[in-house]
Amino acid sequence: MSKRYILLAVVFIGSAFGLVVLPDKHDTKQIPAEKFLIEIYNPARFLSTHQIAKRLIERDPSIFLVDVRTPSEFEEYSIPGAFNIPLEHILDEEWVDYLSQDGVDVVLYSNGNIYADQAWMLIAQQGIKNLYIMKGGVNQWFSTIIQPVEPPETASSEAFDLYAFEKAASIYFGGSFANIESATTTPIKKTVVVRKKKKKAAEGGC
Amino acid sequence: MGPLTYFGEISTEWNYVIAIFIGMAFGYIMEASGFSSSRKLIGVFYGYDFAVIRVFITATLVAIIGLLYMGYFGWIDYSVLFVHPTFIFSATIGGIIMGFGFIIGGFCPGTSLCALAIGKLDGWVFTIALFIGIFIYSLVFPLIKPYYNMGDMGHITISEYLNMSNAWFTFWFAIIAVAIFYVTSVIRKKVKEVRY
Amino acid sequence: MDFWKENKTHIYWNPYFGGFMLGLLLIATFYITGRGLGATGGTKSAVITTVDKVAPGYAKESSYYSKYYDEEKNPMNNWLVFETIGMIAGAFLSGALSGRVKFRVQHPPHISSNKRLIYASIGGLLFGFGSQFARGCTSGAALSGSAVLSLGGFITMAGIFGTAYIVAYFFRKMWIN
Amino acid sequence: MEELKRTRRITIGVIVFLAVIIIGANTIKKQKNIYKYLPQQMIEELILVYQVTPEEAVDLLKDTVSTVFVDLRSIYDYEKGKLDNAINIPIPMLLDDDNKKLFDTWKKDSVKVVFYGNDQLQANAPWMMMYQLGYTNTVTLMGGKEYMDLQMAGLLSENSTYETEKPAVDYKAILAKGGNNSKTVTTVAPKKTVVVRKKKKKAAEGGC
Repeated sequence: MSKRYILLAVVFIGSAFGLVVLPDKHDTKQIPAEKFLIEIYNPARFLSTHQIAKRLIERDPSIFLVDVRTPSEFEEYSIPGAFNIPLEHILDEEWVDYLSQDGVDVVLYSNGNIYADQAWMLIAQQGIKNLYIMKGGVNQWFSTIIQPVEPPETASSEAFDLYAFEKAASIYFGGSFANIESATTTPIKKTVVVRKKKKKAAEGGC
Repeated sequence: MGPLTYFGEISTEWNYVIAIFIGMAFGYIMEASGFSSSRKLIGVFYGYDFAVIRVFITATLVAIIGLLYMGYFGWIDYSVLFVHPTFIFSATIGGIIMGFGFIIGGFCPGTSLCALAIGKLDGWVFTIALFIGIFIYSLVFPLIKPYYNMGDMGHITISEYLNMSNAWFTFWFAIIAVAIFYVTSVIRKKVKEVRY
Repeated sequence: MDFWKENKTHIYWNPYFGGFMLGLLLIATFYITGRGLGATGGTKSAVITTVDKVAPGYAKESSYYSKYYDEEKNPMNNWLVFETIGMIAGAFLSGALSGRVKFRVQHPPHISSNKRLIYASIGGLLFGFGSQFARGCTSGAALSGSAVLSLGGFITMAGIFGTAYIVAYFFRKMWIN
Repeated sequence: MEELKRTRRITIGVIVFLAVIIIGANTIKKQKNIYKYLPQQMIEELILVYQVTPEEAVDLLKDTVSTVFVDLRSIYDYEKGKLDNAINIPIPMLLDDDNKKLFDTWKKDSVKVVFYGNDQLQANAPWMMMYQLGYTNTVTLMGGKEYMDLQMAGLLSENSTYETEKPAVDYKAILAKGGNNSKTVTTVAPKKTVVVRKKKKKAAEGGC
């Protein structure tokens, strides 16, 4: 038998065995921790309630709000146009397409900051871009947009400009400045989630 | 990172050019290995020429090992590679029908095209019959459709099915392959040589 | 050197080398396209096109064709057609370089060429049918499938070779004395 | 029917194949920080206790042996005012070699590490990352430094809360009450949620 056949056999078995002894490799899709730390530190991952309110009023189609609270909380109150994905289901396969959309800013919010931030962490470390947190959450939303507080008279003119915007926004979103009827009849759009069946790969092609 | 077309690094037009080149390489390798000769191909079943099984298993082994290494090195996204779907029933029955076709016809579709290319008339006939076979299949398809979709197991890999890691499966496969190579060389020496 | 030239027509690559090259080609194909090689796919496209030409509208109605007819623009079908064309060209190139191109019927000495052609046509029919049923032939299902460890690929491979080995004895008259 | 008996090609092929594998092995970058918890596992970990309340923190601050407070704010903020015995590690420096050594020793000695920032939010993401990297002895401080200051100074008002995830107000009541002085009638049209499904680049379909 040729020596070369033996070499071939040895190489096959050796390289196959090499695969066995290779150390486990970690998921490369995750952003390396050193790089991710910089993203965490970047305040650009937060959007203020004012920015969001403005874009909602302008009917900006490139914003997609995701409510990570429980469905019951979502039923009770949600920001118009929001879509409910509870935190514990945020990684479910069916939402992948919702959370990573081309050219759409996905904004996560909860009552406060923490749950939204945790949801952000879980998704963003997989390399998904255009993902934001609504800073302050629904609580902040209420205290700025729905029930804005008038700034003290000593406040700067910017503060008053902001207040003017808040008042207008409050009317739009049916807050304390809105008419009673309109507020009570405000239809808050609840997005009905149709669970899409996972598309099966097309039949083989021969 | 591959696969290149999946990540859109190759345009459709180039894809076709590449298709031609890949096809050419495929045809060249098969022809040069002697796959255009039905007598050589069929020798594997009568023990006088084991070229088919050697080429086939070597190619499979090289591809498995190579792809796993490439996946490990991050040159290719192993998870998006197309895994042929498994339909137990149709795969088995289809395999059996093809086994009969192989032993009677002396070719398989790829090799018949090689034979056709170098002017072997049996290759031509086989290929034309192949066309007719596909056509007949389309006629009876409504009748056998339920069987066609029987035993759907999805895009499952054999290592998942056997519940072992890809690496271990490859290792055992490599050992089995080398054993087959050795056994075939022993048989080859014992069987009366056939000239063709 | 003369000896070399004279006998070149019957000299093939070492099978291990051939297998090695085929393996590398498979890797390259997977690297570029994410899927394996194929031989029947292009043939099927040709069948569909022919059927459509001969009997327009039939392909649309037939429950089998309609599946592919809608996807007639599906690049994959085209891809396989191009690949098949390349295969024929490549095989011709190799044959031409070693002087193997010749119109003839290769058959065992004790079998007439007509018989061989009949057998070839039966085999082709079976293969055409079987490859459609199994969703792939030796190259598409067995070779490319097993390259990514597909269970179906291994089953098809075992099916083809196992059956052929089991029934080889009954068909021995066709191939050996 | 003859096969090429010269087998040198095989040797060359095999050597090239091996060379590629070896080169490939060398191209692998060694990951310095490896996530011990992938997102899917982390989501389950979140149910566990990962935060301490300011009341608990007061007790923990006294225990300097088995608890360490890590101030994640900038050096400037830290200099201005810190919790007793807190160590300053600004967020961008968390993964520096020296600091990682610190975390490693704390983990080995099972010292409880309490991350805090100005508020809980500031500490949350860094905490989550450190937890995922395997430092499971870490927690965050609810309310953060701001709440602690108020608590220590006894300036907590009725509205102060560290549980930011609780609804601050009864939304329904507010909305039902509606406006009080508005004259304009507006109708809020529901924004249509259209989910643009990103086209999944599907791996090419197999033929044969």
